[in-house]
Parts: sequence; structure tokens; C-alpha cells
Amino acid sequence: MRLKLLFLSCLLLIFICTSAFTQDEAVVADSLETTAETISPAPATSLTAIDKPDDHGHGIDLSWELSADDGGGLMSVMGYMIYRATSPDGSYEARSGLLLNVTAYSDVGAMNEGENDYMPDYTDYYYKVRALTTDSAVFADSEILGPVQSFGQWFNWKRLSVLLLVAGFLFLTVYFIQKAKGGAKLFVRRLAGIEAVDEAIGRATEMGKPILYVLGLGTAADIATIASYTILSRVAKKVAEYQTGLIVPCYDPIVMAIAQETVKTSYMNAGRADAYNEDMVYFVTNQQFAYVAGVNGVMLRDRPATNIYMGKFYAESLILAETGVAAGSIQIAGTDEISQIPFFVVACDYTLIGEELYAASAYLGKEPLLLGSLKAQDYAKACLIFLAIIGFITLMFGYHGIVDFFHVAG
Amino acid sequence: MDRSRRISLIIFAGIIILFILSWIIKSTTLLNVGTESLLSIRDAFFITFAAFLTLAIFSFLYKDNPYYKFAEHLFVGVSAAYWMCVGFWSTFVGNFIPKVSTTLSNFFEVPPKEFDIFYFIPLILGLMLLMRLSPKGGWLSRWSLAFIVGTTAGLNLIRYLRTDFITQVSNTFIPLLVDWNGIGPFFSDFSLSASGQFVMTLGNWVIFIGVFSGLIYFFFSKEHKGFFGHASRVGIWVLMITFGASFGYTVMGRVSLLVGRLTFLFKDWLGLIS
Amino acid sequence: MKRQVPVLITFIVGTVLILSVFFPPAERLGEDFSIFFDIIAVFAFFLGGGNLLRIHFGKVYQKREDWGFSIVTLCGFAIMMMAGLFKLWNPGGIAADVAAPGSLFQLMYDWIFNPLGASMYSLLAFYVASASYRAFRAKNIDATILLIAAFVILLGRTPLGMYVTSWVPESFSILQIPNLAIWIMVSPNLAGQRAIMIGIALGVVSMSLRLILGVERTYLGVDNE
Amino acid sequence: MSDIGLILSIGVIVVGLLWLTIRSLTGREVERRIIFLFIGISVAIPLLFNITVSEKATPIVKGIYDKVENLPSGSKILISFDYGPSMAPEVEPMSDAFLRHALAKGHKVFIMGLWATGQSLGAAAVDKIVKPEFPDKVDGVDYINIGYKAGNQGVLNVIITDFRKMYATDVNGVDLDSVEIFENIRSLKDMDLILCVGGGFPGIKEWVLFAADPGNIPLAGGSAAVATPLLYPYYPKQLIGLLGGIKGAAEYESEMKKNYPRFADMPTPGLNMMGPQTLAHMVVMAFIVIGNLSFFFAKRRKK
Repeated sequence: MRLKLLFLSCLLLIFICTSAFTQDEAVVADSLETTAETISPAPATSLTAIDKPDDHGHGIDLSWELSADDGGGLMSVMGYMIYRATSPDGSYEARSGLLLNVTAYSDVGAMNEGENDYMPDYTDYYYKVRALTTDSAVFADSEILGPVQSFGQWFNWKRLSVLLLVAGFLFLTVYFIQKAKGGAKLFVRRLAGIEAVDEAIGRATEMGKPILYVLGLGTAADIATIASYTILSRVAKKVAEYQTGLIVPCYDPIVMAIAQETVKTSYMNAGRADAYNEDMVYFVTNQQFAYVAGVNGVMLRDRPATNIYMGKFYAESLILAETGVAAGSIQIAGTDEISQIPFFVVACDYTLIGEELYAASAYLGKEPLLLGSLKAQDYAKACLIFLAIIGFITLMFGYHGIVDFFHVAG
Repeated sequence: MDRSRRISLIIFAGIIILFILSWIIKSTTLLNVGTESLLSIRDAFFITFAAFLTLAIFSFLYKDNPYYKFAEHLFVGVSAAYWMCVGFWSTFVGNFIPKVSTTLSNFFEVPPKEFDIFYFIPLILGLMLLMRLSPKGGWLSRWSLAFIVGTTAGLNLIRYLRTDFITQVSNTFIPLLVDWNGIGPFFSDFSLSASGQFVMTLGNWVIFIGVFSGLIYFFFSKEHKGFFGHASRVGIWVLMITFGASFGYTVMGRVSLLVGRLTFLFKDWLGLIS
Repeated sequence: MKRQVPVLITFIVGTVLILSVFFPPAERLGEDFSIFFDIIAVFAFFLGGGNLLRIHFGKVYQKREDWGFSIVTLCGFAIMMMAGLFKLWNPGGIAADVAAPGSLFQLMYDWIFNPLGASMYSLLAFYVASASYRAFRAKNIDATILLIAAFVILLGRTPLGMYVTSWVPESFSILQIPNLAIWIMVSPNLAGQRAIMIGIALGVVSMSLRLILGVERTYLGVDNE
Repeated sequence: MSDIGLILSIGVIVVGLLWLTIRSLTGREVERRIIFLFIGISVAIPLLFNITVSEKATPIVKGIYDKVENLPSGSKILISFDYGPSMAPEVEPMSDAFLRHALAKGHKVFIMGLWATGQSLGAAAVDKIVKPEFPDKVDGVDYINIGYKAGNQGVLNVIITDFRKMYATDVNGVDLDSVEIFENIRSLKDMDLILCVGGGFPGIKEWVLFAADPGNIPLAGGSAAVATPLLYPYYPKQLIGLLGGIKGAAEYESEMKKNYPRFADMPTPGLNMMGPQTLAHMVVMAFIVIGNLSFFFAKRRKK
């Protein structure tokens, strides 16, 4: 409890401090009274230009105030264009298209020499904003502003809150893993879907029928798929012990490679390396519905006693699950694809909802290291709820610090 | 020859006859429209074949049968090759070749780009992955798997934290009292519009309580008892509404897909509707 | 060595990618790595294609059940592969888009791949009905809530919902079924979605950290410690 | 003649459902194949007899319509075709409507796709809509199709800073540096509006995460109904508007028909599809009722 408070207050303190950070100082140009021609509009005023913050250079942020004749006065200004030169009286080139009703623009160029539109850093630039009317011959230039230079930053301050969250989470995870290593008992609630897995394997063994394990449509780039390997390894180990059949049709070749590795290891760990067969884990095809057609075929022809769906699923979820129902299999599903959870909930016997899928991989092992990270996750949730409630209260009193903290611009 | 075999042969013969009939009729109709003769015969074949495949898939609703098996196996083969070809031309030839070899770029007639030594990293990792196929070098493939998983972990961590986590949380900061103008106006308008204060306020409360009770349901290291038990119970109800609503909302999209298929059958194949 | 190196690679790659987000000079690493990933995926196609051929040739060779259909798969694969790699019938030759109109690749796509995919997908119209018949029953409180929410939304998506409740005055328009359906979608539904989303985000972060720290390593075919 | 057919077939559905309802009072279950049959009939009949219903635009749809309408003529609108043929019946009406509306309003249209299949669908849309209906529009000046690149959201990651790093040419092999429409375009950030039409992965969500959010670019979209509820959290902050499923498309179409005389006779696949939808929804609801009836009466009997 003390730790929780400490952590929270640290977090609070840090972002209150950071919200006090100030930006680079801007070069400000005073407005200039133009001796206007009879129909020439008023120019844009208060032009400012600073290096674009939080980038890798090659960008300058401009801002100005609307011409008095834009939306008022003569009502003649249609829009603005940005012009740039490398000396105050050099030749100015247009740097933007027509900008309508805006007062800010980022002039960003290419980063590498030789590219079109290359914009070197540490070079003096001079800017002016031109207020345009519908008549291309009638316009007004603002005062020339400069010199301004662009340069790169080493750190993106806009993303500080993200970094703090990562650091906080890392801290919690490492802390609880250490605690778990030290032998502390960590409670984890029951996950019905996972407990059903063992039961379902037993049933398949009794019936002498195989188990179908579907890793879904995820690629190796999906965390859900990676979580699914852990569950697969557990299932494979049990299956090896019980000498039941296992069928793992795959959608992605890389996923297939990893799944083969996982199943093979599980069989070896169960001491039944001899029972492992390369054809248990195989590639079907890399197209959603062709894959479904293939898996449907397996369901009706090999009649697996249990179908386990874990990973990323899209529209095919219900086709799979309903075919499984027709085939009379017990079905356990888990996915983090929110739009498909309802279909699994409706058609399957057990469903792991979203986060439960990741938790399952930790839960299954009951290893202290993995459980420690679950605990960290819960603490993060608690912190979040706590912060949010404080946020609401402070918001009522007009303090926006907490809300802003969660608003990441860049 | 037993009875069931004879029946399935009769069905098979019937389908063949219907197929040829459809092919001939379709060819003549296409010819009448003014299509070139060879093209019309080709297109008529393809349309008939596509209609046959569609019906073969639908037959699965009744039960598994050889026609579904045929369609399924054809689909698997064709689709596997499709993605390989697209990946080869667009990623390998399109993105990789121009960066590493001018000769190969010229061979494939793609414009070569500036040579980039870093593109040998995926080449090496890709080849390592293929080492799986050799009995001894399998362990090398783990290196590229490790690279893939590392990339996944690194990219996803930040991505989810930035958008799903931070944005969703910040979207939850909504006023719990919308434009308060006193009790009178508050209870006078129960409409779903910007003027309906009551409904908007109620909606915001539901979101607020729903999100947090939902999150409490996902607590793993606390037993769902007492306060946690009640809160997670509410959480489950909110999730149930979500699931029911999402399901009901989806029916429309699914029916549209069937409409699309039936339109193909009625319009493009049978010409029943215009 | 065989075990430590992969874990180390994951650690380094993951950490570098995380840090690159915060340091503008390294910002483009994420981009480059995404491209690398795709290129590796192309190599993996060989694994997939090889495996597919092995499985189906095996079936044909051993004359296992339904081996005749495996020949269909092999033929489909071979023809599509040749059509794509050699750009057969492609009016533009090798430089043209692989799916240029008129090419064999595109024809097979239009008349085989496409109808099959669309038909498979449209089976969902039937399954949605059979699933709702079976599952939407007032068995207990949870199931009843599920049922009511689904029913209101279904009503709200048809003109029927409007006819049933059109007598409700405008100042109570929330009680009109289509509006109620929208309200369910944007309030309780959104709350549930958001709770799941936030949970998933935390789960992903936690899982990613486990991977980067090397705590979770089943994917390497190595048992967790 | 068609009226007789219509009445007859609706009669068959109603009588069939009534019979099943009465049967369910004895607690008997309906076999799934019967449900399949009813769904099939209820979709086929309105299609054959062409029954339509009228629609009114909801604010979330109107949001997009007004945005396209209020952008000054000549604005740059990118339409991304992020779907495959299997999803096309549901979302193609949306991309068609967007394309028509944007061109009619005189905007510059950029077509691309994050799905391999999107490239040819984009090209098909150009052949089907732009060439016959807008003969004065010139490829490379008023519109361009830059096609598909592999890499899913990775593509967005790249083109948000630089189009040319991913795309050297358009689909016809024309160098992007040589076309007028691309003259002042460097990255996605130069777009005035992005319209994403999709419903799977990658789709609108990826556009929000990797383009609209980091680049602060106005984004709206059309989505398959299944993915739509998921996108509500992004509306109205990160998404200007959203067409949800075929109903959204129908609303957009009716809005266009109402305001543009030239579109009075345009094909309205969205509106046409609402007939089968209505009947199919009613059948699904009827089966939910039947299911509950048989459940309750079966339970009673047990007692």
C-alpha cells in the first residue's frame, strides 16, 4: 500500500513538473503599417517563426495573426501563402499551397541532401506570409521575418508522458517479478476458459478424437498470436502425455514455423519426442476465407472433440464456431479482436475476453515471473482508475494537468 | 453398384449437363450483346464456373459433400499462390530489389534506387529463417524469429500505450454534468440530441461507470468478493450489453454479403434482375 | 549460446525500437524495421508453399482419404503460381502490374478466388441467424441482458423500430427504438469496448515487456524458466 | 404479376414462421437448416422483386457529407480502398459515393489501398465512375490512383513523412514527380481529408493510429458494420464521421440524391440493399422469439 502511494505521488509530481516546461523562445516580428494601395488588403501580422520542436530538424513552425481584411474589414482576403528565402532580399519561393483561414504552418523539408526539397539545418531562412485575394495581382506581404534556423532535437518532449508510463510500468513489472522470485505468494483469480482446457483434453482422450488448435489469422507481429503459443505449448504437452491427436492448421508461414518449434519442444518436454509428427502443424493458406474453408473441412472430416481458438480472429470467427457447433465439438476461444469477441461468446462454450488471453499465458504456467507481471498489470489498472477519479475532481476545479497528461500531441 | 453411389453419380451427371447448358446459353446471350465470339465463350465459362463454385460453397450449409470439397481444395491452392505472387512482386521486387541490385532491377524492369546496405539485414534474416528446412541449421532460424518477435514487442508496446491506452483514457475524461442550467431544463428534454442534457449526462455516467467496472472485472490478482465482486458484476453486465449490441449491429453487414452473392447469381449468371 | 542469443536479439531489437520513439534522430527506425519485416515475410512464403506442397503431395503419394482433392489443390496452386510469376497473358509484359486486367492472374482472381471468398464470407448471414436462435435465450441475468441489447439493436436497424415507437413525443425521443439503439451503441457499448481496449493495451504492454525482458520465451521453442 | 409473386412469397415466410412459433409452444427446437432456408428466402425475395425503403441521414453520416461539401473546391481528398471483393457488396457503395461526391464538388482525388485487392478495386472504380460520368476529369490532374504497397500500417508509417519513399509511380507506371496533381504533395499531411473505406485489417483503425492521429489530418470513413461499433470511440474527435455498414451508405446516397440533381438517377446499391435487410432482420428477430418460446415451454414441461 505504501509503495502504491509512493509510486502515484511520484507520477503526479513528475508530470506536474513537466507541464511547467517552456518552449524555445520565439522570434517575434512586430506588425508593420503598410501604406495600402486602394484595394490592397491588410497584411497578416505578428509573424513568428521557431524551429519545429521535437523533431529531427528540417522543419520550422510559423504562426501569424489573420489579416484585418480576413473575415472583417474589406473581407477581401481569401487565404495565405508562405514564402521563404535564404537572405532578406533574396528570391522568395512559395513553401505552401493556399492556406485557408489558418494562422499556423509547419514548413518541413526533406532530410537528406540530394532529395527534392532538401532543407538543411543551421541555415538562415527568411519568411513572409502573403495574404491573397481572389485577384492574383492584389495581395499583401507581411513584414519579413528572420533569420530563423531549423535544427534537430535529441528528445521528443511531447512524448514524455508515454516514456513515463513505460518507465512506471517497467518498474512495477520488475518489482513484482523480484517479489515473486523472493517467494511471495501471488493470488490469481480463476479463468474458467483456461480451466476448461484441461477438461476438454481429457474428454478428447476418452473419445479417442483429436484436438484442433487454431492460432487465428494473426501474423507473428501480433501479440495475441504470441500469447497463443504459450497456451499451445501447454495444450501440446498435455496432448503428448495423454497421447491424443493434435491438429494445428496455420495461416501464416512464420506463425507455422514458430508453432512447429513450440509443439516439438512440448512433446520433448513431455518425454514423447517420438510421438511428434511434422504434419501436426501445417500451413493451409494465407487467405482468410480459403483458410476457413480448409479448417471447416478438418472439423467435419476429422471430427475433433475439442476446438481451441486462440489469437487474432476476424470475420471468420463465427463461421468456425458455428461449424464447430454443427460438428458437436466443445469449443474454447480467446481473442483480443474486440469486434469478434461477441461471436465467440455467443457460439463457444468458454471465451477468454481480450486481456484474459494474455493473462492466460501467465496463468497457465503459474510461474512466479509471469504472475508478477500480471500483478503489475493490475496495479497499473488501479493507478489508472485512481488517476482518472482525481482527474475528474481536479477538472471540476478547473485544473487540466491530469487530463493534459493523457493528451499526447505528437 | 450400390444405391447411394448411383444417386451421387446421377447428381454428378446432372450438374455436368446443367453446367454445359448454362455455358452454351450464356455464350449465346453474350454473343447477342455483341461480345467477340472467343471472348464470350471464355467469359461464359468463367461466369458459369463462378456460379458453380458459389453454389458448391452454399451446399456446405446442408452438409459436407464432394462439391464443397472440390471448391475448398481449389480455393486453398489458388489463394496460397495468389498471396505469394503478390508478395513477391510488390514487396520483394518492389521494395527490396531496387535497394540492393541494379542488375536485378533492370531484369525486373523496376527503377533502381540508392544502394542501401541495411537491406541485407532482412535478406540474411530471411535466409536464416529458411535454415529450418535443413536438419542441422534449425537453431539459426530462431535468430530471425527473435528479431521478428522483438520488433513486434517494441512496436506494439509503444503503439498500444500511445493510442489505445492514452487516447482511450483521455476520451473518458468527459463532463459528468453537461451544461447545467438548473433542474427544470434538465428534466424537460429526454431526447437524443445536443439539447437533451439528461440523456447526455446519463450517457456520460454510463460510460464512466461502465469503463471502470469493466476494468475491475479484468482484475486478475484480486478475488471478486465484496466491493470488487459487485463492481465486476456490473462490469460483466456492461460487457454483455456490448456483446449483444455488437452482435445485433453486425447482422446487417452479414446480410449484405449474402445479397451480394445472390445478386451475382440472379443478375450476372441467370439474368433474372437488371 | 543457442538459447541466449535469440533472447538477447529480442531484448536489443525491442529496446531499440521503444527508445527510438522518443529520440527524433532514431525516429525512422520503426519504419525501416516494418519494411524489413515484410521482406522477411516474403522468405517465409517459401516455408509456407513448401509445406503446402509437402502435405498435399504426401496425401496423393500415400493415397490417403480424399487424395483426389489434393490434386485439385496442387493444380490450382501451380497454375496460379505460373500465372503470377511469369505474368502469363499479361498485356503489359513483365513491367506491368501483376494483376493487370486481362492477365490470367487477374482472370483467376476475378472468377475463382473472388467468388469463392465472397461465398464463404456470405455464409455468415446464415450463421448469424442460427447462432442468435440458439444463444439469445433468457437463461439467466447475463444472457437476458445480452438478448435485450441485441434485440433492441436489431429493431433499431430496421424501419420497424421506427413504426413501433413513432408515437413517442420528440422530447422523449431517447425512447424511440432507433435512438435507443444509437444510445446503446455510443454509451454502454462504448464503455464496454473501451474497458476491453484499455485492458488489452495494458495486456499488450505487459506481454511485450515479458518478451523483451526474456521472461516469456515459449515462441523460441525454449521453455520458460 | 410481380405483385402476386411478392405477396405469395411473403405469405410463405409469414405462414412458415407462424407454424414454427406454434410448434415451439410444445418446446420443440427448430433445426438449423430450416433457419438457413428462411434466411435464404427472406434475402432472395426482396432482391427479385426490388423492394426499397427510404432513409434519412443521421448526424454521424451528415458529418462526412458536410465536410466534403464545405471544403473549398480543389481540396485534396485521399480515398483509401482497404477492402477485398468479399467485403465489396457492403462497402463499395461507400467508396463509389465518396468518389462521385468529391469529383462533383471539384476536389482532387487520390486513390490508394492498403489491401492488395484495393488496387484493382480502385482502378475498377475509376473505370466504372470517373471515366463515364466525369469525362472532363483528367488522370494525373484531377485524380490519380497510386495503388497498393505491401506493409499494412507500415505503409502509413512511411507515407506520413514522405509519399515518394513508398510510391515512385502511380499504378500505370507514371512517375509521381511528373504529374500535376502531386506537385505540392509531400506526405499525407498535405491532404485536406482522408476517406478510408474498409472493415478489416488494416483499416480505419490503422488510419487513425498511424496517420490521422500523429499527423493531425482530418479523417472520416466507411466501415463494414461489424467493425463500426469499434470505431465509435474515435468519433467525433479522431473521426469526423462514419458510415456504418450498408445503412450508412444508403443514408449517404439519399443525401446526395436530395442535394444534387445530377445524381437523381445514379445507381444506389446501398438503398437497394435495405429491402432484403429489413426482411432478414425481421426473420432473425422472429427466430430469437421462437427460440425463447421453445426454451420456456420446454422448461415448464420439465417442471
